[in-house]
Amino acid sequence: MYTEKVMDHFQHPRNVGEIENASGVGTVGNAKCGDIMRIYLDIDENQVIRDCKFKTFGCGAAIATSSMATELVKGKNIQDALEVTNKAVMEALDGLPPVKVHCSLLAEEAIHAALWDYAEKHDIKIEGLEKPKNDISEDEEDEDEY
Amino acid sequence: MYTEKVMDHFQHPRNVGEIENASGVGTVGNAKCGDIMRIYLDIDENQVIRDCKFKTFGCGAAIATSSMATELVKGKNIQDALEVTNKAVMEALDGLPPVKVHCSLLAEEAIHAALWDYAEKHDIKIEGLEKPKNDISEDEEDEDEY
Amino acid sequence: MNKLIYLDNAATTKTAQEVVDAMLPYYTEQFGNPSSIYGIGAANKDVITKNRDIIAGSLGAKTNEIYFTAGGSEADNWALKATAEAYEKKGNHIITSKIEHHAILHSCQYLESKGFEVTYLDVDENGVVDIEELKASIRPTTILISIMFANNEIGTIQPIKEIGAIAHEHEILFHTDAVQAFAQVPINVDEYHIDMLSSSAHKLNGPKGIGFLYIRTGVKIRSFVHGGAQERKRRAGTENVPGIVGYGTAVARAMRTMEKRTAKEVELRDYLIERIENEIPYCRLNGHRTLRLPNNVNFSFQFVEGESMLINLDLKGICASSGSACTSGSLDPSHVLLAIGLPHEIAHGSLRLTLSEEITKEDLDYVVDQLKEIVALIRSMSPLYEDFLKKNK
Amino acid sequence: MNKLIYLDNAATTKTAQEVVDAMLPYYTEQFGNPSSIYGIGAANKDVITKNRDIIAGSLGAKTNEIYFTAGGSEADNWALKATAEAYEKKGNHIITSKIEHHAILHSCQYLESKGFEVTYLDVDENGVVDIEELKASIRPTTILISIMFANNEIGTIQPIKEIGAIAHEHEILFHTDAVQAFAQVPINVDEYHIDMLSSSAHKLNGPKGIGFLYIRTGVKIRSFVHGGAQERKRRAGTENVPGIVGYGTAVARAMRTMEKRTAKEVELRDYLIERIENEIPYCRLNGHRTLRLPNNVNFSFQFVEGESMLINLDLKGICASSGSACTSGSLDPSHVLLAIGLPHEIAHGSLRLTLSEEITKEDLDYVVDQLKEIVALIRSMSPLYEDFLKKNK
Ligand SMILES: Cc1ncc(COP(=O)(O)O)c(C=O)c1O
Ligand SMILES: Cc1ncc(COP(=O)(O)O)c(C=O)c1O
Repeated sequence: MYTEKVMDHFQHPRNVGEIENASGVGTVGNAKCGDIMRIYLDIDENQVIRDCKFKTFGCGAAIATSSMATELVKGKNIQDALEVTNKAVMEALDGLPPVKVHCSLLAEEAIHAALWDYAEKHDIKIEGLEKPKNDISEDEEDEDEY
Repeated sequence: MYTEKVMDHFQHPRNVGEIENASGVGTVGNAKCGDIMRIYLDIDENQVIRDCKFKTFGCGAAIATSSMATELVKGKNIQDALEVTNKAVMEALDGLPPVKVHCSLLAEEAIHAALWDYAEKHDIKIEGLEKPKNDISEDEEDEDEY
Repeated sequence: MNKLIYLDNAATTKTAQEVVDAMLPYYTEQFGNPSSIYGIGAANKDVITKNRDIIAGSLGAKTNEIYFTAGGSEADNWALKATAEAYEKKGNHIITSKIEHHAILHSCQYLESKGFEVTYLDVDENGVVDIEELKASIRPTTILISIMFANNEIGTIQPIKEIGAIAHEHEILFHTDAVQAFAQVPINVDEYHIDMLSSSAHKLNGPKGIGFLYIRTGVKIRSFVHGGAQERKRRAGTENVPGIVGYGTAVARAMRTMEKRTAKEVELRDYLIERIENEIPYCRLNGHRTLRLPNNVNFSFQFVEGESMLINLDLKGICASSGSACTSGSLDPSHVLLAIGLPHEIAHGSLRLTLSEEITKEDLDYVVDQLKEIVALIRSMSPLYEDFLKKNK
Repeated sequence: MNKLIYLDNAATTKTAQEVVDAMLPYYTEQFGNPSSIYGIGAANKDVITKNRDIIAGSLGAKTNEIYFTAGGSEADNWALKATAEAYEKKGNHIITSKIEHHAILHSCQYLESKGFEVTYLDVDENGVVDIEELKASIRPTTILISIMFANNEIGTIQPIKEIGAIAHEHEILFHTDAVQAFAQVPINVDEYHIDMLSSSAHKLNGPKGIGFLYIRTGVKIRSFVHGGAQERKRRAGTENVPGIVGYGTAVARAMRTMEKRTAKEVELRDYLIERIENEIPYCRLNGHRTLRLPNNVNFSFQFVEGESMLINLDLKGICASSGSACTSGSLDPSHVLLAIGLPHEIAHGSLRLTLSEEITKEDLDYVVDQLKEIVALIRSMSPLYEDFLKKNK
């Protein structure tokens, strides 16, 4: 059901771990729905993401999207990192099954949450960043069962 | 679905045909239900059935029961012939499928009808013989479908 | 008798070897549940889609408009009962015909017991539904028209395109029981304005126990079998993977061979009809002479009862049926033959011979020769024939 | 990875070679319609009876009390919906449990939408229905009690004998979904006062797409699929002869091997449970420790999500499931695990391993070794585990 790229990032997740004294940390999702993502950012004085780590409780897609999202934002400045949308993550993974699209939304949201945390801690405002919801609702496509 | 005996009487029916100037003829059943039996009796002066023939429009069981019934009554006196019940015919055929039991009733009835005809023509009364219905209702066992 | 001439392909068909071969791996090797996550399970999801796709393609439908069922009967029940339920706010009237299969008729009777109203259209002496009568029976409350594509007993093909157009024009759902017609005649659900269509695999050299209901996107039909999320949550139950593979394989095969196969069958069919009409007196061809399934021949023989004809044919190695196999538990003559106006006693003497690609002209010659003798033999024992001869002396 | 360790026998089983061999002749040789009159058709009627007989015998039932369906889901739907309809004059109340299969639960929801009232009994932390609660929920209008024999996820076996006795005493019909229990534990319909029982062949090394509903003589349940006169006019559709033969063969086989097979499975099951409990921290056995299907093991692992565990196991050649295969389309954790009181996040981390006669101790040793590593790996990536460790430092 998963693409090769997803399986690669699931089996060999990039950037797993924690960053001590991270510039920003964001945790989104909830255990009730079975997905929690936490992203750590290490941002240098030029607002460039020097390092990025994640911890994720969730399905294969949740782990793969976390891994890919960290890869995509690493090395970017915070403004460019904001452009890493869930669509970008999905495309980089060659797609996700419809029921798993919410995982990519979660990954986008986790980065935003970490950036928000960074902004709050450093008392700056990041253009275009809104306060993240910490609960991502799951827009499951549902058929008309009886 | 049929026993060997039934198949034997179906493939090699005994006593098929007509008897010219028969002592008694009986026709029962109706084409609507798909079964008509006609029995010809040749009865001698001692009230013994000298010969017996049949013609039947009907299923395998109808033909086999006609054949067997004629065999059973041939040579009997009319009183004994009355004792040839549908059960006797069925037993002699080693049984019939439940949906075909009505054929054996038809055979019994056909003999009774021929005897009745004989009695009427000769203006005698046969002990225990009632005027036959000429339509045998079919008591199909029916499940509660709808 | 060693040779067997199987002429009851409308009752069921031999499963093609190619079909069985395709099914086998799914019993003992790739046997996993398609809802599973691991390889031998999840791979079956794609296998199902591939076969669904083959079937959809053969009808001009979309892949996800094909829903697998346990057979034609379930598909018919589903189409009628679940549509009735889903659209009962719109109306309670259904139109069908008098010559439908019992899966339709008995479902209609069930719906009548629930307060629905059903119009059973008459057919003419050839078994064709009257389009004008259909139009006249449409009411504001009509929610469904269900007319079979081709009849299982007499082979008559209905004017489905016109019926579809009428239904479409009146915005009434149109279901067709195509159990006999699918893969015998070309069908396109869009061209014919078909909203739902039933089929059963064992009628086209596929396995028994699997069928499908085509449901056009947008039709708000409910589930009939509730439970797991299979078939896009519309039909619960662990998927019959070998059955689905067999079905897809059978459809691909039937579509591939359709043109050649049916052309040959039509030729043989007409040859058989001609010989019987020429050589056996007091017979009547049932069903339409040309608007007819390529493989269907149905005759009534006066003064002859069907079952004894069938047993005699069986003794000669010929498999045939009298009316529909499904109704042979009953003593009544077929409702289809009565609907085309046959008297009871003639309806009782009907014989259905349904060909397959394996049948040859030589087979049919043998059948006609045997049939002539058998009909003569049965007539010689028939009191009806005796009366007829005496009257006409 | 070449070796495959299949531990998802509750989802479906491999069809036994013996079963496939028994089915094969009925596809291409004795393929006739059982309703036909000629040899290759009519003989199948006896074949069906023979297999019906085998199944009836295994339950202490009469031959004609077994009605074939397309599977467990159809049997469940039939039992509930048709009983509700047939007995609605008597009452409109049904009692079931919160841990039934969706085929039961969704049928109940459907019936609720039609005006029936349904009581869903709670279960205790081991998944056992409370007999006192059952008694207390009986009303004068209660027409049916439907409680599954054994649960498909956690393997808990219900006190069916007591439930049957209570139903019997109150003259309420008793249906049990025995899809998981049949041929795993001895069942006698008279001893247990069972009026209806559902089963599905593919759970016991039979083919997919065939099941049965046992209906005690006298129960006035209507048809669910209307049409032809098959199954004593109670379930229409050309009989799935190969499926029925496969089913009968599978049941004969399962009954023959039951005692030895389940004794071995219980031993292996308990070995597996013990090793997991001893070697993997923060886990919980789901389901009753002894009132449990011989082949079922179900654990929740804290801080672990089920799907990633399954994929990792699959990568090691181990087929397992997390909750029920049928519900894996959903993101919600299993209703069964919630009903036994697990919090959502723990329910998400559940793993079901269901054994078969082919599984060896060596297989399970391999599984535990892999599982230990996988759980450790997933935990090392889990923010929940991180928080837990920090809190407990
Ligand atoms: C307890 C239970 N009931 C019913 C079913 C449905 O059976 P089937 O999928 O064969 O229709 C299953 C299995 O899926 C089950 O485990
Ligand atoms: C026209 C028609 N509809 C429905 C059916 C029912 O199909 P099945 O017996 O496969 O359920 C049949 C055949 O029996 C049929 O000929």
